[in-house]
Parts: sequence; structure tokens; C-alpha cells
Amino acid sequence: MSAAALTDSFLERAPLALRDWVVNFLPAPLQWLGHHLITIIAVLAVFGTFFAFTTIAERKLLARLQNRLGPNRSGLPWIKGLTLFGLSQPFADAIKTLTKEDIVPAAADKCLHFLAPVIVVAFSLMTFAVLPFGRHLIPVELDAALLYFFAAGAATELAIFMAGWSSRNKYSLLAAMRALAQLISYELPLILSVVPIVLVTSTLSTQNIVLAQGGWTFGFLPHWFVFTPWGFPAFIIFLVAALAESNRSPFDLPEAESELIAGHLTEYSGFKYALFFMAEYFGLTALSGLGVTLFLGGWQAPIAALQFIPSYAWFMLKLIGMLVFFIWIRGTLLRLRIDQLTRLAWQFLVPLALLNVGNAAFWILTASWSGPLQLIRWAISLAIIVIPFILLGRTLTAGYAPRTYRYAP
Amino acid sequence: MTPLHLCLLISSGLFCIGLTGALARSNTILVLLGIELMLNAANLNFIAFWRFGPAPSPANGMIFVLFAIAVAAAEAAVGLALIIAVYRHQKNIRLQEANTLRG
Amino acid sequence: MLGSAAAAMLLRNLIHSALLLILSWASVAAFYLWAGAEFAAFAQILVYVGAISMVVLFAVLLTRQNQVADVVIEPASRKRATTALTVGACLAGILSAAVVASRFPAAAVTAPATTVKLIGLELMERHGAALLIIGVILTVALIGATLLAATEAKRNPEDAP
Amino acid sequence: MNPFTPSAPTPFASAPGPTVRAVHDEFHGDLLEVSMGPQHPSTHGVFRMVATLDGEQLVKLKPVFGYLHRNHEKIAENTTYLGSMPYTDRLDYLCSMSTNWAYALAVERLAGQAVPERAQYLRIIMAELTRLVNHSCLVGFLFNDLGTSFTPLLYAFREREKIIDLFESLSGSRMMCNYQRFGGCRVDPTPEWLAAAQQLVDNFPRFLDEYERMLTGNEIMLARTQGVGRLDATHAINAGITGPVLRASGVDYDLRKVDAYGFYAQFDFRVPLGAHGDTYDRYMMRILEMRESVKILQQAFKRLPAGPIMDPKAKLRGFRPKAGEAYGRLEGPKGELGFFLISDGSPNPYRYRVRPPSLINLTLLEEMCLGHTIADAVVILGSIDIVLGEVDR
Amino acid sequence: MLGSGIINGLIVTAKNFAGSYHDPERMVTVEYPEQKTVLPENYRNFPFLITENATDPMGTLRCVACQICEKECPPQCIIIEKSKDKKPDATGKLQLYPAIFGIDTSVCMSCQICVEVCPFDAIKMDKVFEIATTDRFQDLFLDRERLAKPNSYYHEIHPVEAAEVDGRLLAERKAAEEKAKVAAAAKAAAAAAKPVVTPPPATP
Repeated sequence: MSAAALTDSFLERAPLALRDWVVNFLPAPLQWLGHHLITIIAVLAVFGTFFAFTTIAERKLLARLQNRLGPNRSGLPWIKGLTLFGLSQPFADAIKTLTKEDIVPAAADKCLHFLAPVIVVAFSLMTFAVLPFGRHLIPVELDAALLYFFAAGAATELAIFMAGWSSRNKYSLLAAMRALAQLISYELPLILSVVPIVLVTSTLSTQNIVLAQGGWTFGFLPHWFVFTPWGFPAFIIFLVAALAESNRSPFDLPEAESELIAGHLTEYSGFKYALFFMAEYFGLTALSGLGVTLFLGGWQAPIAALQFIPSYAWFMLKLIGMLVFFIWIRGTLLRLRIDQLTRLAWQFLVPLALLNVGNAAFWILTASWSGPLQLIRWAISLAIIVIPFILLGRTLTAGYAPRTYRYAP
Repeated sequence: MTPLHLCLLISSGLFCIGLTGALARSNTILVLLGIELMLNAANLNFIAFWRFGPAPSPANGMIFVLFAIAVAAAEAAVGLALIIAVYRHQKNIRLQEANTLRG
Repeated sequence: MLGSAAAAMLLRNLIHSALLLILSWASVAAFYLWAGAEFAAFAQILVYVGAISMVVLFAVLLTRQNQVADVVIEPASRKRATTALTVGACLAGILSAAVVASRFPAAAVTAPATTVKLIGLELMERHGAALLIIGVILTVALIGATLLAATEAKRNPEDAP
Repeated sequence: MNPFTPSAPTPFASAPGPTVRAVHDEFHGDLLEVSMGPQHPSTHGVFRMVATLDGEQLVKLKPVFGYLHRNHEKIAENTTYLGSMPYTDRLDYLCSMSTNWAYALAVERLAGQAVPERAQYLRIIMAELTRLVNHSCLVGFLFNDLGTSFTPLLYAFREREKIIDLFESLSGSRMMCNYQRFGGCRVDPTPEWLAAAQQLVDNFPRFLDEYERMLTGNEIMLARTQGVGRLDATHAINAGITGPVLRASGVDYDLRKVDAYGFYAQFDFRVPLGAHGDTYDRYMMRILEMRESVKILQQAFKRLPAGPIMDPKAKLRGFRPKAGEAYGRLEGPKGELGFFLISDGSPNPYRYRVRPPSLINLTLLEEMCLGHTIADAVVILGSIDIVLGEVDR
Repeated sequence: MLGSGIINGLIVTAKNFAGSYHDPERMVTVEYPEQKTVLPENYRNFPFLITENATDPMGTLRCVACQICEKECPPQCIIIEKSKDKKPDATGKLQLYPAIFGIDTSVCMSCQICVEVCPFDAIKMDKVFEIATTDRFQDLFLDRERLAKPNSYYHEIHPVEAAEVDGRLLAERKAAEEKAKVAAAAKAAAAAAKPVVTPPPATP
């Protein structure tokens, strides 16, 4: 089937056709509104249920990592004894958080206390507007999409500060300060790891970036950016920074249970706590969505032959893959201390990201090499990034090495 | 009343609020924030003229605003660092008392 | 926008006024969007709401130590407040009069189509030098700011009583 | 109330006040007094640390315990010698077998009671099995404080469950074994039990290798524990610290070699020694000691003799040791566990004193934690391995 | 290399993840209400009194109210009151029986010392652990009727131990009968030889 036919296969256009069919019911002036309202509702519905099932997937996967069964008890309210392998657990959680009593500390700053979760969820939801879910499915076609993504992401810090400050409790204030230090120091590596992509594709719009990753060599090697010598390190830095940005596993300092009880969320309960929880997951999904778009070829199929599967299915598969990787990391790694965390960001990730930008520039300049030169090009570009990685790695872990022990005579 | 007039009115209003704020308040931080407001008002003008101006060359206004934002950011950072330094020294940040120049 | 800015200036509680100010910055960004300058709007949000608000809030937090009510209206500051108000009011009058009086040629109806690539090219070619200077200014300012804030801390323990 | 305004510096006793208060200290400017209260998630049991922070650094740390004090020693003076044997299980509830043995050792020394050979071997097997249980629990909890979401803890508990099931099928209860008697043991293990124990001990090293591969080389683990909570040898000796914490500072003092009580002299095993005395060394001490215990167990299973498990002359009731005093001690998983008894000829001991290794190892907590952050203080507490039942008695 | 430790960690958790599906040694969870683990033979929980047969529990209690366990119990949670009259026990000898025999299960720590010190093997450890009750006082203080359980139940929960205990009791009974026969024969002979000598006292 020719590529064109493929791109317009029925499945591909199905969601769009549905939307246009609904929209032309509305009178002319309202059509614009209807058009956007439907996309918003679609995004919210899809990612709302996606959030619900990520929570349950996380608990089941973590359980399996630890050789135990995850939640599998919650069945439907009417049918006795029907346990859906825990699939109805998120709805049970939702009802629980809705009905939980919502305590607001007396000394708290009422309006800020209420506003913080709202802003957190609002901004992390706004980041979904720019992610290309399918060949034609992009909610908002912006040419400065990446900048928009980071602008919306940066605003969530403000809300965390408000949460910390408004609950008037020393613990949460300390944790809010820590969270801010962490978020700010990891914003730079995050943006710097995206700069090479913008350099190579010379566009900020996410749809063009995904289009730039089309095409396959020998039919099965996709042109995703993750398989290029500068793309892979950028991907690793992006992952580490995304982990830190969404307060997950090795960097979940703000809610470090063993230290400050629940960080800036100590004074929240009931639905507001669920909102924060939801915002964290939305942030995580958005960041991994961005990771998929930039490095793993968005909705591009991995192998040429598999193109008949609709593009949004590929996006969802890769997104789930990324989330499983995040959960896997959460089940394994220990937590870093606040000073090690910032030292890692400033002394290790930022220099490497800058080097990677240089590496991408080298990659563009030598685009014209061909044949044997191609190998040399790969070698040099790899050398540019791997050698400093080892050197910096050695300085970072200067005094630390597993020791050997002597025994008493 | 073309849209340009409206924009100019809004930006001048913002400018005056920034000015009164900077003059009236005794807390140095708020003075600094007042100045930030004035800078924002200026940026507003640039965009207004760029959008509704006679022969809008494609990117002039926008670039000017970007540079203005960058400078404002640098200025805010240095200003606040100054405030922290002054605060550490004299334990409160009332504008009037910051008159001793000795270290 | 004007409402939040005015409120920011008048409020007693420092944190509330700072947050309202951030709200006014966000509304300025909304204005840019309305005017069609997307790039400027996102830059504004990223720089102001993302970064400067953090610096402001950190500064406000660090300097709240023995905070006597900062807006106790002594006679001195009351007098200054009234003079400031009068100056502001008359300036507003003059400006609006000038604006109303001036006539502007017919405004272009459609927003000029600017793509990010165009801005990028423009920045690099015609304003390349300006870009570099801005880079230098920013780095110097930030290093200066950190040094200023940091050195104070080191010196402080020695002269502690 | 503005949280930063310093309240009048109240006397530093553990004032009930709010858990977090700003204390004005003339040297450091404003300190933050954070009380990690009895119900804090990371303190092992009811234990409270009043930590005074200057920013992130710890300036003062006052451990407050006694929440679990059950007046064990006074009760022991009013019950018969046999009567307080089940209470010794409740001292250090993680290793009840070795605590029973320590008490039985003290009473046997007091009354000059002989113990048959098979019972000695059984006691060594039980003590080494409890060492495995205790060390795997500790390592699991240490990583839980370091932040992984329960994964290493659940692996360690999976292994511990197997050993605990062995104890249950032998002595009747998982943790409160009440297994030793004066002059021998209470129940003779069946051949199937011995086979199951042998099989367990043989594949215990597989669990240890998996654990070490997962965690010992982990960069974050190295960064978080090396150089944290350093304790030098002389300091440890002066404070009377014993057990793995002492050996991590490089002091060669293991009661199994020093006293050679029971038949430990006939077993060849090595005592690992640390060099830096920091949290990483203490973690490695426990891992290496577990490997040594596995070696001892394998030898013990091979040479377990047949014969009676209870000395025929041992009298169960009406046990009246002659007047005098005795001090029996052994190398418990946490350190030197000792029982000091004074008898006046009556069936109840005149004085009954327990030397709790957890409490004595705890005395240096502040000394180790100064200069570190709260996150480290929690890890250091985890590495000392205290059990509140033993600390508060 | 910087990341190698972390990668090793990931591999181990991956192996555990895969293992938890097929390797029984890793998947240890037992879903309690549906599946129950088999309790080992020596498992002990709260004590219970043994009666010879199930038909007349109060009549054939093995316990003779000697109150040794009451004295030896560390937390002092057993309360016994001797009966006024006597009744024949299994071997036909007249023995006292406990009018009141109560164990306060909220105090008892099932340490099994009463079983060790009981000379008559009258009290043994039970295996029931699901004994949650709503009322704190009456339900937790088990009186004689609720404590008594037939010997067959004892065989059921502790098969090996019960067999050994019964063997020992039978042996004792046989020895007691022989002694009684020998004493009776000696008495008969003595009576025949010297009718005036009083018969030797009945041995316990």
C-alpha cells in the first residue's frame, strides 16, 4: 500500500472524522469552540483513565518486583467475589479520596492552601496540549511548542512553593524549599538535553520533530533520534532530568518518608492530596510523552512493515514502555541526599548536556560525509561524549568504591 | 479609539501603578517589584506597536521584547541579591535605614 | 491585569502581594498571546513566572526574620505615600491625554505572520551582536548575584558576637 | 504565629511543645528544633530523637527512649528462674533464641549445671540461625531508610520467613521461642527438620550474592553511606560498644573467639573487620558475618552428635541454686549480651541484670550524627541496629 | 563506570520480577482467607484441658487440681479451686478435680511452661489462633467448660506427641496395676500368714 494510502487509512482518520461529524452539528460561529472543546474532552478522558491505570500498574508492577501480588481484591460493588485482578482498584481509590475528610490546618493560609493543588493540576494538564498523539492528532499546532511545554512545566514549581508555604508547618516549608532547589537545578539539564534535537531539526514544533524521525534504513532500522550518537546521551540526560522534575524514585526527596513526613503535602488530605498525586502523574506522563516524541519517534512505527497499525497506538505503546521503565527504576534505586542531588545536576549533567550540544553541532556539520567516513563520524561523535562521561563519572565518585575487608588473624 | 489606543492606555496605567508602588512602599522588595512592573509596561508598548503599528517589520518588536525580558531578569536577580546582602547586614529591609555606606 | 497589579502594590501581607504580582505577569503574557506574539508570551511565562517569581519568593522568605509589621503607617511613610499617589495620578493624566490626542495611521488588521524560524534567523543575523552581549550580561549578572549573596554568608559567622 | 519568630528559649528538656519549634541560639543564629517523635516512620520502634538543625546540619541530637520500659528486671526478681525464661524472648524480639541461650548460660554458671554435647551443638545452630535472621532484617531496614520502596526489605524478609518457619516448627512459636532450658534444650529436632534446615542454609549464600550484586556496588548506596557516621576505634572502646558496630571500626573483639563459650572453639570461622567505621562498613560487616554464620551452620550440621538433649540431673521445678553471683555473656547479633544474676538460695533471683548491647551502642548516636543532615541521622540510626525491646527492657 | 552498579541493581529486580511468575521459591504470598498455611506439629497457642472421652467432659477431666501450673505460670493467669469431694479417675484412684479452672487468655502468653511442669499431662497447647472476640472480659476468660477438649482432639492436633503421651500413660497404668496386684497378693499372703498384721498402705 502506498504511504499516502497508509497515512489516510480509515483507522488513522477515525478520530478526526468523528470530531468533524460532531462539530458540524453546531452553528457556524460555535464550530471553532466545539472543535477545541472536543479535543480537550478527548485528551482529558484518555489521560484521566491513563492516570488511573498508571497508579494500579505501578502498584502491581512494584509488587511483582518484590515477589508479592499487587492489589487484587477490589471487585465491583454489586457482584460479590468478583475480583478483577485489581483493575477496579483505582476507582476504589478515587471514591476513597473523594469521601475522605479534608482537614485544613487552622493557621493555614486559606486561599493559597486551596489554590496550590488547582494550579499544579492546571499547569501539568496544559503541558499535554503540545504532544502529537498521532499523525493528525495534535491538540494545538504551535510552532513554539517546546518552549510552551517548558513554560507550562516551570509554573508547577510556583504551586509547590505555595503548598509548602500556605500550610504554615516548618516541615512542609523545609520540604518546599528542597523541592524548589531540586526542580530549578534540574530544569537546566532538561532544557539543555532538548537543545540538540532543536539544533538538528531546526524547529520547535513537536509535529515536525516527529516527522523528521520518519523513514527507515534497510526497512527495520528507524531513524529515531535515540539511535544517533548524540541522541542516546541526550536521552539518558533527559530521563534523569525527567525523573528529578517529576519527583520520582532516586530523587523523591520532597516526600522522603524517612525524613520529612510527607514533605509539602503534610497538611493536605482528602481530595486535595489526590489532586497533587494526580498532578505528579500527569507531569510524569507528559514528560515521558515528550521523551517519546523527541527521542523515540513519537507515533512512527518501529518497522516499515508495521505501518498499518494506527499511529496513536504506537504513541501509547511507547508511552507505556517509558512508564514501565520509570516504575522499574522506582522499585530499585535508593534516594539521593539533597546536596548530592544538586551536585549531580550542576557538576555532571549540565556539562555533559553542553558537550552534547557541541556533539550535535559536529553531527550536523559532518552530515555530508558518506561511506567509510560515516564510521569515523560515528566514532568521533561517540568519543566526544563518552570520554568526558567517564572522566566526570570518576571525579563524581572520587572517594567511593566497594571495599575489600580483612579478617581477624 | 483604535485598539492601539486601548493598549497604550493599559500600559500607561500599568506603568503608573508600578511607579506609585515603587515610591510608596518602604519595603525594598516591593520597590523592586514596582520597577519590574514598569519594565513590563514598557514591553507591553513594544508589542502593541509591533502588532498595530503602521508597517510592522516581521520580528522587530518581538526581539526587542525578548531582550527587554532578559535584561529585566538579570536586573531582578542582582537587585534581590543586593537586598539579601543588605538584609544580612542590618537585619531588616526598611528602605530608610539603608543609608550607611560603610561595609 | 491592572486589578492584580494594583492589589499587589497595596496589600499588607508580603507573600500575597508577591503572588498577585506573579498573577499580573501571567496576565501580561496573556496579553502578548492575544496580540499574536506567541514566542514572547511563552518566553515571558518561562522567565517571569518560572524563574523570577522563584527568586522573589526566596528573597521574601529569607528576609522575613524579625519582621516588624512593615506597613505600620508612620507619619513619614504616610506623607510619602500621598506624594507618590499624586505624582502617579498626574503622570497617568498626562500620558492618557497624549495617547488620546495622537492619531495613528490605519492599523494592520492581521497579525504579522512570524514563525520561530524567522525570529531565530533575525536574531542571529541582524541582532547577532546584541544576542552575544545579552549572553554576557546575563552570566555576569548571575555570577555577581550569587557572589553577593554567598560572600555575605561566609563573612557573617566571624563577626557574629 | 509566624513560624520564624523565635519563641523564648524554653529549657531544653524534652518539652512536650509542638514537634517543631524555632530555638534561638546565640552561636548559630536561628536553629530549628525538630522532634522525630516516637511514631516517626523510620525510627525502629518507639524512639524519639530531638534534633536541632542549623539549616540542614545537625547541631544537637538528644535520643529520648523509655517508651517501651516494661520493668523486666523487677518482675524477674519475683518469678522463679524458669518463669523469667519466656520473658527473655521479649527482650530482643528479633533474636529470641540467642537471648534464651545467654540467660541459660548465666543460670548454668550460677548453679554449675552441665550441658550435654548435643544440646551445645543445637544451641550453636539456633544462635547462628538467629544471627542470619537479625542481620537480614537489619540490612533490609537500613535500605528502607535509604529510600528504596521496600524492595530490599521484602527480599530480606522472604529469606527471614523461611528461617522463622523453621523456628516455628521446632519451638512452637515464630519469634517467642522459649526453647532453651537450664541444662539443655526443650525439644529435639526431627530428622526432617534438620534436612530442611540444611537445605535452607545451603542456598542462603545465593540470596546473599543476589543482595550484594544489587546493592553493594550501587553508586547511590556508596555515596549515601561511605563516610557517614564515622566512629573511630578508641571512642568505640571507651563507650563500651560491642558487636558488628565495634568490629566495623576495626577492633578485633568477638566473644565467640574471646570466650569460646559452647563449642565455638571447635569451629573454624573468621571474624570480618572494617577499616573506616562508617555506615558502609557496618553494612558490610553484617553481610560478611552472615556468610561466616552459614559456614558455621554447615559444619555444625555435619558434626551434630546423637544423645540426650537435656541433662538428666537437671531439675525443672524447685530449682534453688546455691547463694552466689554469676555473669553469663555471649556474642549476640547486636553485640555482647550478658545476664548478671545474684542468688540468695531462694527459687527467685535476688538481683537480675541484663547488659543490653542495643542501649550501649545507642549512647554514641549523637557523637556519630553531628555535622550530618537529618537524612544521614536516620541512616546512622538504622546502621547501629537497635531494638527498642532491648533498649528499654 | 558510573552507571554499572545501578544497572546491576536493575537486572536483579528484573530477575525477581520474572521469577515471581514461575519460581515458587520467590512467590511466597499466601492469600490468607482463601488459602491457609499448614501449621507445623509443634505449633502452640493457648492451652486446653484434656478429657478422657468426649461424652462426659466434666466427669473425665484428667486434671487433679494440684495447682502446680498455677504456681509456675510466669504471668499468673491460671485460677484453680479444688473440689470438696473426690471422684475416681482413669486408673480408678479417687482424685480431686478442679471446681473452677480458668485461664485469662488476655494475660496468657502461651509460653507452654504449664504443659512442661504438669505431672499428669492434663494440660496441652492448642492450635486455634483465630480467637478474636468483641467483648474484652467475659469472652477472653476461658472457664473449665470452654477449656476442656477430648483426647481425640489432642491426637488430631499433635499426633506424634499425643501418641507418645498415651503410650507413657498406658505404661504407667499397667505398672500401677501390677504393683497393685503384687501388693494385693502380698497382702493376701500376709493376711493368710498373720491375720493380725494391718495391710500395707495403698501405694499412690
